[in-house]
Amino acid sequence: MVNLTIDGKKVQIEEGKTILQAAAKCEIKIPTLCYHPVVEAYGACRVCMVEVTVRGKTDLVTACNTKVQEGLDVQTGSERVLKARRLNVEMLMARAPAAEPVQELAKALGIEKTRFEIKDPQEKCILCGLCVRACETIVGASAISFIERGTERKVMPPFGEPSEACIGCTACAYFCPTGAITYEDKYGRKVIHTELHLGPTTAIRVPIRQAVPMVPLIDTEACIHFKTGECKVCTKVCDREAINHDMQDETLEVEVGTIILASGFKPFDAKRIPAYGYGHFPNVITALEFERLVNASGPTGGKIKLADGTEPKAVGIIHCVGSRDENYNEYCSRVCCMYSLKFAHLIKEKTSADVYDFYIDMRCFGKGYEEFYHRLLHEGTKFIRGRVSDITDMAMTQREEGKLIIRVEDTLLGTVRRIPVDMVILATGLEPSIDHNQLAKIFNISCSQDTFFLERHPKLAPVSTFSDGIYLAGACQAPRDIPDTVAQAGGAAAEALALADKGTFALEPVTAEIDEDLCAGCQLCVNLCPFTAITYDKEKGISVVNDALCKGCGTCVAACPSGASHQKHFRDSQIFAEIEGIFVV
Amino acid sequence: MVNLTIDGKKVQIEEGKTILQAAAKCEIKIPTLCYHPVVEAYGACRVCMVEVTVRGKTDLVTACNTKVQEGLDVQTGSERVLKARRLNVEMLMARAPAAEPVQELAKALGIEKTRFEIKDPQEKCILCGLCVRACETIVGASAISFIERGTERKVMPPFGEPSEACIGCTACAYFCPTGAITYEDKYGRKVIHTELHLGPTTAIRVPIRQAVPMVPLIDTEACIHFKTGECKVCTKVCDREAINHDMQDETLEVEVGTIILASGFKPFDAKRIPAYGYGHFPNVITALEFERLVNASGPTGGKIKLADGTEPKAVGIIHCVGSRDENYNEYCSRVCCMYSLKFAHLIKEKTSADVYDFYIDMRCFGKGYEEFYHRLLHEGTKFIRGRVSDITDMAMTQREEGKLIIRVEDTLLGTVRRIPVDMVILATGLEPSIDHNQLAKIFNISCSQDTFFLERHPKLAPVSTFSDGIYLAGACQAPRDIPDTVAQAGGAAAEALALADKGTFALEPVTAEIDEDLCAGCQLCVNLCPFTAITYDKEKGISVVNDALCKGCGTCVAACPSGASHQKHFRDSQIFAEIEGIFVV
Amino acid sequence: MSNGTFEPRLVGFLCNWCSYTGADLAGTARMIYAPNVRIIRVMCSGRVDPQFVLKAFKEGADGVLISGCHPGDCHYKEGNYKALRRYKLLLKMLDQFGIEKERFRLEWVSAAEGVKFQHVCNEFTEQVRKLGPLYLSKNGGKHEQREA
Amino acid sequence: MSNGTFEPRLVGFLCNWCSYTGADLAGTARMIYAPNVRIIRVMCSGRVDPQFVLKAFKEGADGVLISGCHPGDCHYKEGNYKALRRYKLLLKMLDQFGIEKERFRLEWVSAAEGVKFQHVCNEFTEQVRKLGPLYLSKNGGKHEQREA
Repeated sequence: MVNLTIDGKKVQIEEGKTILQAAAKCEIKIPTLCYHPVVEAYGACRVCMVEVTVRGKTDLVTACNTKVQEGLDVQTGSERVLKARRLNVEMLMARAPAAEPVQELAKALGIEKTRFEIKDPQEKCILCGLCVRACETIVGASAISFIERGTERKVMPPFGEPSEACIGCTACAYFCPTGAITYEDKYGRKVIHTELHLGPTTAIRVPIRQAVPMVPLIDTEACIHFKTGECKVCTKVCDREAINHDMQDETLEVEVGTIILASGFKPFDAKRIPAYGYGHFPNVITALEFERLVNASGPTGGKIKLADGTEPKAVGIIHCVGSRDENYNEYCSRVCCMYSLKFAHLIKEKTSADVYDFYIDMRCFGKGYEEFYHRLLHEGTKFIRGRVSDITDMAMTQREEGKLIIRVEDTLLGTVRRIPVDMVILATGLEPSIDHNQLAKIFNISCSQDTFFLERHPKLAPVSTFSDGIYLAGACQAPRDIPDTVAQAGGAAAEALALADKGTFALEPVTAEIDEDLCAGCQLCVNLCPFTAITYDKEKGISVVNDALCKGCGTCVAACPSGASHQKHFRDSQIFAEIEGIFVV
Repeated sequence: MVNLTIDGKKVQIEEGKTILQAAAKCEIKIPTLCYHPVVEAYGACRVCMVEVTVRGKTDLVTACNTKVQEGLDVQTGSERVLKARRLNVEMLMARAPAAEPVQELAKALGIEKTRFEIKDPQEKCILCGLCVRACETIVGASAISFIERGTERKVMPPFGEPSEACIGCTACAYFCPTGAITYEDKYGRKVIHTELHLGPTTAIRVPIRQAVPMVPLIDTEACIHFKTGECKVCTKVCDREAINHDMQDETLEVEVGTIILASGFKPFDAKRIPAYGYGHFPNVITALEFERLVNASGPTGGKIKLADGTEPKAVGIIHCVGSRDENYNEYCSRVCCMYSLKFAHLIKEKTSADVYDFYIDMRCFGKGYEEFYHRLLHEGTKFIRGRVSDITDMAMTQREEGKLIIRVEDTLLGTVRRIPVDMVILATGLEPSIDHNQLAKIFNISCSQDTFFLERHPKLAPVSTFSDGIYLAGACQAPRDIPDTVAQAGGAAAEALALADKGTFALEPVTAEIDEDLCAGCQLCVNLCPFTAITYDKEKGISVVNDALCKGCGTCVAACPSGASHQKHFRDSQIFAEIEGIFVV
Repeated sequence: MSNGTFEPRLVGFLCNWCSYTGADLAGTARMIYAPNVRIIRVMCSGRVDPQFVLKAFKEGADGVLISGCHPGDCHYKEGNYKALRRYKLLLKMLDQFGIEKERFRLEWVSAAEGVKFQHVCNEFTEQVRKLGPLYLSKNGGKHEQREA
Repeated sequence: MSNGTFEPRLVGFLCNWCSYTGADLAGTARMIYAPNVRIIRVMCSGRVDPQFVLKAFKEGADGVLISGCHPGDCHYKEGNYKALRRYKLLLKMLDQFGIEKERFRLEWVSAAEGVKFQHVCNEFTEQVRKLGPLYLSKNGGKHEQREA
């Protein structure tokens, strides 16, 4: 530990720390511009200048990158310090007169105007190089650097002349102390929805609020470290040292007696319906994006905002997006009507917007659902029965100017209408989860025509599958809402419990058997069996069936050239008798 | 045992039996009219006349009520027998020329016409009195009897001049051998739906096809025995002697750890909507009645018939009867849309009738439901969106003559329509079961606003109640269809299993306790406690709380005049602190 | 006191099984009602000691609400009847303190009656608002400061 | 033979997991299809011994259908591939017996494909109806009686 004095205060700090860190420890504020705790300090802006005295020698140093020494005496506000700082700030003011942090600093130091020549009154860059160092040492991309020298010296920003090395991480803009670096979409708009992403906002995050276990994960697709090998800023700020970028996915083998599949759903991809303009119009958003927008812990703190940050004056909610539509999914997604009504209610509660709800049939079938619909009818949501044909921004009247126009055949009025709104929410339907078909193959279960998993019997065995011991819970079997899912999943649990409780499991008694006297030992069956249930007994010179492995397909039976292989309950003689039976009239 | 000879055949039969029974035993047919095995024989019609010889003496007797004797020799077809029988039949022909069984008997005996005078060619009654005896001895009502004498003699039928003693059991018509007694509704129509009842048809019956155990029960409301104390015909025909009219309801006490309530629903009473004419128009039937009608094992063998027995040419199905209607039930009954679609499909399949389906919203939310609706659209069912205002038989055009006219505002056409049909099926909604409120009281559970049982939490605990250990399954919690009920009931089973598996049950730790030092022994609390959890300890002179019995209401605490009684976690001091906390701004 | 109107401070003693659940329902159903009633949960309305009511008035309440299960529906068989009896006695007592009977209310609200709870809160708030703040003669210090 | 039209007699060997369930679905969904196909259930289409097919033709079938899971979907991994190989061999063999290849058909019908099963049955029935009754040269006794 090192002992030093700052403005008369005694402070003790570990060796290797800087004067700036020591000052922070005893709550003395030293102004900085180009300092950021995760980037190596460089002393470029020189506003952190302090006067140090050690062993009788006094000097002016930059606090951000000068290490502490035993017995050091630091003055942060001496006349000499202030004079030097004023000079530096005046030079920065000339260089970057539009930089707000410089203006604030000047004001604090009592500087009204700079005595140096101002080249560009719009300039914000103070040439501190923090962005360059961040891009090089943090991001590892080295996409920006200083070019030219002296007064022509400047930073080459990544979007000005796009560099191939730039990964678009926007770290430069994040680190820039004066806001000199900005990023915009290709139309030059600052798009709030895109900016906020209305989804995961950082590469390291807790996946969902209800995550179990409640720990963050690293999104390797988004993480800078996995792109460039650098960054790891997260490890620098985590004082528990809990972050490990070297962890790998593991494959665990777990032996179980029963399996409940609860692989859920994925929302319908609204981009598949080009007429609704999702992805093109920033104010056409999906239900899940609206959920994120309206969430009190979401990016807008629950405020309902348009892409430009203002509050919508009219919102349209379109039901059955991707559902009840032969072009996409014929089935009803069951949950969209009710969540749409919830949205309508939330919009009415949080804004003064007009809400238009476009539906085909209002499917409020559950407990309290109809009552909720009834309440919405009284709240003033405008319900329009009809399927929306398209959404356009081509105004035909002044009232439509700057709006999204929803075109719909109002089946109750019997006329085509154009409804101008500011925001459109697409009530996207439910589809089986992404790896649904692969799961079906792995677990040897069937899918129904709607591509969801097929239950054994819709009424008698709604949570069982044709593979004994494998049960279905939730939306992987069919779309359903939370109350129905919780109840039905309980049913799957009950089935699994009952089987686990029994402990044993009866195999179908349709296994194959080989007649020792007839078997010629050709071993054709051994190669045919997909379950390696047949082995060749060298001593006896015949094939032998392992009853526990045989699943009873009967392929070996059909192939046996000497008729030695039989399938119990599906013997040749039995099937012959069936065939004969058919033709007894 | 008695030995006798009939037409030369030797036969042995128990003493006390009749000649008719002995003849039946050796498969010799003796004609009868007024004989019925369960009614005491009277020999009124005298067509069962036979010639008997015993101990050398020969005589003509009625076989139905003459007992067998040892050594009896019976001739059933001797010339003397035939002659007597012919005479009797000729007299019956004169009395009741319209009676078909008499005509058949005459034909068999070679009689072409009667030589006696025919008084009334329409008469069917042969004055055998079987109805009178049945009404007296079987039914026990004695509502009919012979009046007048000689040729004026007649039976007073129950519906001709209604008797107060008549219980309307129609046994007289059942026993009448010639069909002389008929019964009609008050409009003089023979109403098939009423006749078949489209429901339970006899007082002793297996309640439902899927009954467990699969045994019949006696409907004491309908059983003649429970009205008059007589009948018991069922016991006479049951050779297993399995019927016991004296059985009483028993109250069994069963100790259980968990309870699942599955008290189901009752269908909405369609009579509550007079505008639909249920109960007035015989061809306006409820969904459950249609289910019975269309059931292959039902009264019509699955044929869809009107009250007059003909096939309907047009059928209307009205959704939301008693549902989604502030006058009756505000909630949606969830199942009616789909069963209505099933009905439409069955009618299309079984008849060539036009089917009109009147709906508000088509709620096909479940797996495969939308697809089924889609199929129906292609099958040609005519879907009309609108709530039916009323059903009338007042024709305004010739096309409406003799039809039921459904009046509805077609909301898609925007016009009021009159649709003439032959049959109307009311898709009645679901209401909690009959003793629902009583059950709620017994199990101390709450009902939600729709009067169904209230679950603990709609999403987190959809099958639990506020009373631990009591779970809900099926339609007692909310209307739901079979797949959803089976799945959800599984959830209830899982909860019950989990609790049973744990074996123990944690009581809320909010019991009362009495401070020995403060208790004055006034025993006020002893009388207040609704659970007899407080007893008076005479030795110590204080009240004592039994922790296992105390349910923690705190009534005793609030009442204790000396402040000796406390409730854990709800102590006075704690509540005072809460009150104070409220006013700390 | 917003916009110059007097906002009464009300205390509600709610039984756990009916009224508290009913209030919860009003909340989960996002029904908007006067926020003036501050809720204290008790297991049964029968637990509400007359002292609680007096304490609430003493601490600054302008009104007190007791809410329990409907007669016959008490989770503890008859606690709500006890509450009713105490309520009637208390009304007389409050009169002697000079507290208007409109400031003290007993209501039956079942678990299903979110709407009723909403109405009771709004109505009671309005009723007490009309009466104005409660100034207790002997311990009015706190109250004097609350003039509009 | 109703209305004078020839009603072919068809035998269908259906695998338990896909096609039999698909046929069941067609039934429970009340789809109406030609009742000519009489179904024999086997656990896997791989179980269908060529003898079964020959036996069916010998006994009087006018056509034979084998139906199994779609390739890759076999409950027993690859039984349907075995069925496919045998089907191709059998086609050649039937040709030698003078049996038209249109009388023998292999189809993949999954558990979800009630509609496909309906179509297959209707189509196959129509196809064989056009061909007319099958007269086997050596054992044609039964067949001669079946002329329309």
